[in-house]
Amino acid sequence: MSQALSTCGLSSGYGPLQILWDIDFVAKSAETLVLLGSNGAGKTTFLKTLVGLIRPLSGEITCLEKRVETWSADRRIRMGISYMSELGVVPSLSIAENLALGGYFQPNAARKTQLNAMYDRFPDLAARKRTLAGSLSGGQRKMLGIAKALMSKPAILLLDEPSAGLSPLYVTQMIELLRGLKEESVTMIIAEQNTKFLELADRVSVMENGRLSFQGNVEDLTQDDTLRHAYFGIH
Amino acid sequence: MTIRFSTRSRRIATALTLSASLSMVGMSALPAAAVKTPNQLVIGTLYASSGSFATSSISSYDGLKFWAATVDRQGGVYVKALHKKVKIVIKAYNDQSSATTAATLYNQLITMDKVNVLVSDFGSVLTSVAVPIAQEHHQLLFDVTGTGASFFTKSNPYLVLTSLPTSAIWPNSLADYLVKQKTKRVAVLYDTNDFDQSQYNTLVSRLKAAHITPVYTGGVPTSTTNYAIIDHAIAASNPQAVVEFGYPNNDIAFLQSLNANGVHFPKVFTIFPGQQLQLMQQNVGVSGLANTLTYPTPPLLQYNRVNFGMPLSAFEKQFPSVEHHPVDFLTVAGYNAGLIIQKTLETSPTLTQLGMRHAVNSFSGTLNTIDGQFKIDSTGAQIGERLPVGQLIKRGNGLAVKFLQH
Amino acid sequence: MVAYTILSGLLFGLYFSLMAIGLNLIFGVMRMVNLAHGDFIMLGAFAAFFAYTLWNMNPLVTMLVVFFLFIILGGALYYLVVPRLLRAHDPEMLSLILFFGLSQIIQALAVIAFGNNQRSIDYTALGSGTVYLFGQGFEESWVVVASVSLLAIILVSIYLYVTKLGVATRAVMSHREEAASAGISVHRVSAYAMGIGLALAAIAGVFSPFMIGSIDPTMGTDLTTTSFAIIIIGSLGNPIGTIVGGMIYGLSLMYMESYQPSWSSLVPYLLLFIILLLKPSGLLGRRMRNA
Amino acid sequence: MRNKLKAGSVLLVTLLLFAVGTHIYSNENMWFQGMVYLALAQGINILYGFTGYLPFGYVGFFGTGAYAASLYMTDFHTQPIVAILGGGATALIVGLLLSPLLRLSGAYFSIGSLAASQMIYYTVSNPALQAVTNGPYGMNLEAFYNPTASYAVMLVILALTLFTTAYLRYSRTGLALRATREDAVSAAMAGIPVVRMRIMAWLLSALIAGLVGGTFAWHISVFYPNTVFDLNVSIFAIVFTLFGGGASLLGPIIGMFVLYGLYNWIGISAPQYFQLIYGVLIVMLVLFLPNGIMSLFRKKGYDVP
Repeated sequence: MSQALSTCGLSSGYGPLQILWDIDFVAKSAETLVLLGSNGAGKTTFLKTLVGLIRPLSGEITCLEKRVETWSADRRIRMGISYMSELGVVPSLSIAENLALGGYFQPNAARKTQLNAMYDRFPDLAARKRTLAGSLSGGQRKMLGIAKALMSKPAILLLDEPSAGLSPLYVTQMIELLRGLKEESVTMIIAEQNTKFLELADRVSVMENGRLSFQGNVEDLTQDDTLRHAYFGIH
Repeated sequence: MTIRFSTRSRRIATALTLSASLSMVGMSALPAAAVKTPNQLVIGTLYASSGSFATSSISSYDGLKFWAATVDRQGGVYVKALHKKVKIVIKAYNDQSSATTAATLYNQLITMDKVNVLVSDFGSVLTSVAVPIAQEHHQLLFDVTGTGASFFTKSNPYLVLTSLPTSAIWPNSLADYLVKQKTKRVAVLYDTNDFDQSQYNTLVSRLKAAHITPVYTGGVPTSTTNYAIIDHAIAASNPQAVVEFGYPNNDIAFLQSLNANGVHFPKVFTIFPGQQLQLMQQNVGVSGLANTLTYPTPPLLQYNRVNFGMPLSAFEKQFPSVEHHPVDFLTVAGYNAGLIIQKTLETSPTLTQLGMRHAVNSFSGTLNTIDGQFKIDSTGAQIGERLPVGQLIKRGNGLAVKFLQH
Repeated sequence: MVAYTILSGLLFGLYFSLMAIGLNLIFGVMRMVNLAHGDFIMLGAFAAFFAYTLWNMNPLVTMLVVFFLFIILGGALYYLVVPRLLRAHDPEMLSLILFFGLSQIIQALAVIAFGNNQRSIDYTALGSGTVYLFGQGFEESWVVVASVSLLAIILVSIYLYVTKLGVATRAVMSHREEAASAGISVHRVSAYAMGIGLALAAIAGVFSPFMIGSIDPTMGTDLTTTSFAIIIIGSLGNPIGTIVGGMIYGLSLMYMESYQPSWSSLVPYLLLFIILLLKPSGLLGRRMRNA
Repeated sequence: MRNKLKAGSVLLVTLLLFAVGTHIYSNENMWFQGMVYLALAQGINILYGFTGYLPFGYVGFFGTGAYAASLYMTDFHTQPIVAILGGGATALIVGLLLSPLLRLSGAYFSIGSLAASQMIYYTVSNPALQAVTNGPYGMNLEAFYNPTASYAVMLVILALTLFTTAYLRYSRTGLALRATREDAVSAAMAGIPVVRMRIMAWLLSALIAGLVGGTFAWHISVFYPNTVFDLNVSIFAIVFTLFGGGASLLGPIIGMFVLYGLYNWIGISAPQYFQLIYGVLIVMLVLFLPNGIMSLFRKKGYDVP
């Protein structure tokens, strides 16, 4: 399996404030990788650095066999990365406009096809095209966020806490939805605190205090005492 | 008691004193503290190159400069106190139409430059701050056009108004004219500033004395630039004559809006076509000004019995080539201020400020310049000039004035 | 008189909306407080003046030229100062000061270049007739300007609500970060917004000699505050709210000028103050108050 | 202790300079206005430097103080010093009435305070109120004119203002204020009464402007509404503070001396370029030194008073 996305010695942060130290990370093509970490561990900063919203302080990012750390976000998105932030949508735009924004770099015809595909996939959204994203419920908003992220037909999808603020029922739905995507062989990097998502994972990485403390299989993780203690509460 | 400073605080203190004295020295270095040799006399004044008074201020400043250039070409002014001719040097600062800045600069002229003669900037606002400062420093202030009535008090001998009567007496002729014409329905619009309001008060009280009650009166802010709505409000009162007291910008905007919105009044009076015809013509156009009533002043008004300085015809010929500025009333006023100063220096046996003030008293009433008779009352206010009423008449491509009431 | 007041209030309301809409666009997109807004209006006014006096150019033509010139100028200005400003601790506050400095520079250069004199354009340049609306006669130029203003506002709405770039612009207004996450180049969108914002100010300037009166290099300061009053009455950051602000401002100003002229200068500030205190986000806006 | 000594020496040197200044350079008015701007800049400093609220309409308090003090003198024949205290008190009351403005944030507050000052201006200068304020026709205090006494009073007010800033710079109150500026929520969590502190800073700065305005009116003695409500007064004070750097005692002092010095220097020698140079200076400052000159020293580790 080839590498979809990898970093080497990546350090990043906001201005003078360094958040990430020396990250070596690999996500292979078509694999689903869950990035576990508590609040403030640096997951969001890591995803933002990958997609190009934050310039790294040092280190390399390789994406689909190209060195991209100096590229702007839109160039990376055009080439096939897509990112769903924790908020996921632009609140004061309608559903239709949010989706249009997701497919911003697609040619008009392709965007239309993709839009219809999304409405087919999410009939709830199709029924309320003109509704403002800000007035949707948390679960619907996440659906829209994923639909928006898929509008650019990404090869790699970065998801920042898809379960945040969702009720357990919606979390299950979300996992099912992502499982569907997994079957379509989209490479996914899911940053999460909720260990339920591990059932999707081909591999798992753990981030603590701005460093990767673990990378490997789910089984290895559950055998690691300290990590098991931290994430599963099992003694 | 001794205070011991730490090294650092001492350093800071030194830096502070240094920067302070540097900035202040910077100020003093520049004006070079008016070199006063017996061979020249320094006249200090202010002008405004920007802001709301700039247009008028530059005109009157150019008039004063023209006077200085003229006398200097003839070897200077004869100063009686020195028994010889002395060249005139003008020391001028830019107050940018700010009264606060002007206060500092008047102070600079008096205390640092120690000018021999102090001349104020144009208009009441920029003159107002000079009056107390001049009085405090016992410096005679030659006020060119600051006609605010409150400046002139018996207790202050350090003030002389060189042109224009105080604004409160300007509308006398206008009131006479309206009464004589039996104009029963008069509308009066004025801007709420000293200059215009005092005229409004005079006009209305004179009209009322003749049993004419204005059918419309209104005060608008001096910053008003759009008179369309007000025109309609005035039109609703159906007046025979409309009087608008404003500053030049107000008169321009008022006349423009009359032309533009098709409201027509039988008679319209505004102040500034008579003082700054060129400016008005540029902005309102000849046809827009035709038939307007105004107070004609030089150069529209020619005084014949000139016994001091240039008559109008010579001034009109020479001024534009020296100052590259068209002749308007304020250039005449600036020139006239120079003439009054010249006469003062020629008359006064001493160069003390009060001595000069006495000299002014001595020739008050005898001097006839391009700007008419120079006569002041005991407070220093001008009473010699009286503004007539005239009407602008289209003649060829330009405008001429027809005198209606003296 | 009442009908005349209301109708002229509406005509001026449209013009005032045009005057302020650019300021709101810029604030909405990049949270920059453009205190030099009025000075760009002044530049537009002088462009109209010189184009008319030198080449007898119709102000409507000048408007088109000025529009494109200022889009370029605005874009350039954006890249020159804004990205740097955005990196600072408190960009919104600093922008207020920066644009104040810019306003001083523009005024100073304008005084040096154009002189201090008040100028005005022959009022017939936009039509000399009288137009009758509901039995009331209005200057033709007012009606022309109001119509052009309306057209310009409609075009701005189409831009914002129909075009792709417009959707991106609104995304940036609504949520910068989220727009960037979708790969929108925030800088590019903002540079356009700055360009269009200044261009709208400048075309409002082209018409100012017909609506506001004579022009001079320092006229901008008052126009900036007036524009602020209008967009805050409408709602800051919502360009379409500007229309509501413009109308309310136009009507109240004309009402005061007709019936209480000496208090008319107080109108914009009073409206601004009341709205700020009662509903800081403007009549149409949401959330803007400090905790 | 060293802090107090440093602040004390800065205070002393500044006041001494103004006390003897007229003997060095006899344009007394220049020194007087230097004091006016310095006191106003410190007033802005108290509000902006310590709380982050930038009052564009600060001149409203200055004008209020000027008018109130003048009216006490002319209408009630009060002693000038009492009238000036009255002017300060009136500005304080106006500040209290306007305190709801503090609910606004950032630019909204600045513009709101600007609107408030313009409202006061257009009300005071309205011809309809001629009987009360003499409308647009200004005030005349010639009967009270006394440049020497007003200079001395101004010096005292300046001393009090500088002392207050120095106190805020080193006291716990000042620290609390600065904390609210950096992060109001955390400050509130730490038990600081955020709203009350802000209102206190606001009122203090209003009081200072009112006292300064009253003294200015007495000193200049003849003025029109647009002289004491001139927006440039706010602008100058703000720029002086920003240039030096807020939340310090020395910042506005340096700002005033350098910039007001420059103002007079350019104003006298090359006035046509004055506005241009000032504008360029402001733009450069914001872009390259947004925290003022003092931040340069702070970066190097000096503790600037």
